[in-house]
Amino acid sequence: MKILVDEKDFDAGAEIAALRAGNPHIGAVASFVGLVRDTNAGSTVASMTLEHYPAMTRRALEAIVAEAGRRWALLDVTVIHRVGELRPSDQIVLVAVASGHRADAFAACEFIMDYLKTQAPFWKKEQTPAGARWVEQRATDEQAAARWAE
Amino acid sequence: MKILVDEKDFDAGAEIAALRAGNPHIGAVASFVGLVRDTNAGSTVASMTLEHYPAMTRRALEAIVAEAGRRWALLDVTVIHRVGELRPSDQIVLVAVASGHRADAFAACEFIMDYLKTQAPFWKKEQTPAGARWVEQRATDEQAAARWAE
Amino acid sequence: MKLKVLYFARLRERLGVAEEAVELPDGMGMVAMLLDVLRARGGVWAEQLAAGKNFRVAVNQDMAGMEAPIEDGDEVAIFPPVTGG
Amino acid sequence: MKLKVLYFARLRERLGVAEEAVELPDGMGMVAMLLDVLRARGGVWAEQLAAGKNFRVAVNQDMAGMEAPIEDGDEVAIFPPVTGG
Repeated sequence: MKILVDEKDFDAGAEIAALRAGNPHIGAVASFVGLVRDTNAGSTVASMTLEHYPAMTRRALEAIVAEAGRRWALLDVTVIHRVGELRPSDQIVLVAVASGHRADAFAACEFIMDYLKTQAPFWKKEQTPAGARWVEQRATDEQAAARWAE
Repeated sequence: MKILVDEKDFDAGAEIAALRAGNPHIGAVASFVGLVRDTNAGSTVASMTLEHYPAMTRRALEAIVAEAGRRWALLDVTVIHRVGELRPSDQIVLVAVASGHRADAFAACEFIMDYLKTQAPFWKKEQTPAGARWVEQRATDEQAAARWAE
Repeated sequence: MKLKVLYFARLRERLGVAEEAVELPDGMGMVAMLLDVLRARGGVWAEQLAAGKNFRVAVNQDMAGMEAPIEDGDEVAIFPPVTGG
Repeated sequence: MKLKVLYFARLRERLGVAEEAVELPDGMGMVAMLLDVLRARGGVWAEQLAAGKNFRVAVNQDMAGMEAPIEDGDEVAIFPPVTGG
């Protein structure tokens, strides 16, 4: 398991390659990359600052990955989340999940993203032509996480 | 859209990077890499040969991607499938889907894999200690595809 | 009418042929009828293409059912359930 | 008892403080009671932490509900719904 919170950009391809290297039981790697879009909620976005709660962030991500590991048969997981100032097309987050079979890999990858969106202490502030604004959590994010309730 | 059927290996990271390059509306890239496992159905697998139906393969993949594009809001899709002889840990398939939002990207990526598994004309023959054998389609693959019936 | 018939994977090996030209009487315009003609060869053909066997058919590179129409010059492929990905 | 209280994102900006030490009478052992003390400051505190407002609380870096226990020395964070990913 690799969990990293960093201002620096990441190489998604290298991370996926590292995740699957050396374990010939891996048959499936599902991954997700979240990117800064140039528009949000009807405004153009010039840049975005990601704030987090450093003492909690890693702990929250570890708990989410551990819960995914209880629910599905996983072989390895990488989660990288950036903080600081980002611009459109910049990478924000990578979640990559290795498993024997694709159903487990897909489900766990989407689960981790949905929980990260509602449980991990990150906040986005966007710079728009009308000034800076904090991004509001979307109702669909709460609903997406609620789908996984046991 | 990029669809490729090839004996050569692919660079998943470079493909994902190319997919998302140059379109700042992309907020989400979901991807899947399928790999040769060193065991299947209780036997070790030394190598595997992927046969296909060349005149149909590309057409079938294009139809699956087009159907995904009708169902979800997608910005770009890459599908690469290898043929020929592969060994454990080799990459077999890449499906990468770019969208504005993650729900569309995840759903379309999993849909394309599920349909590919039941609709695209590829067949695997494994070399095991007991000799060569054709891989049988798993009932779970038919069930996975049936989930998406409209 | 004349059809190009292709076989793949396990079926190609069992039947011992990858591709052949099959001549059907005019008017036989359905996949099911081509299969009847092939089964009538007996032996491995009757066995591998028996109605209960799990195989798939494509007409002109599109998956097709037993009732799909076939015409002179069509390419019909017969193969086991696919196992790519 | 003494708590370390942290504020993040929009709440940090509105309240004008990122971190403070809050002294509570002994025996006040629930998140809800800390919030009552903060609201009693009035003004922006009463407004931003009103019961109907959408905020989250973590105790010692774990998400916590209003009834979660708090003890001397705990780190309590109050923040808007998260928006990472």
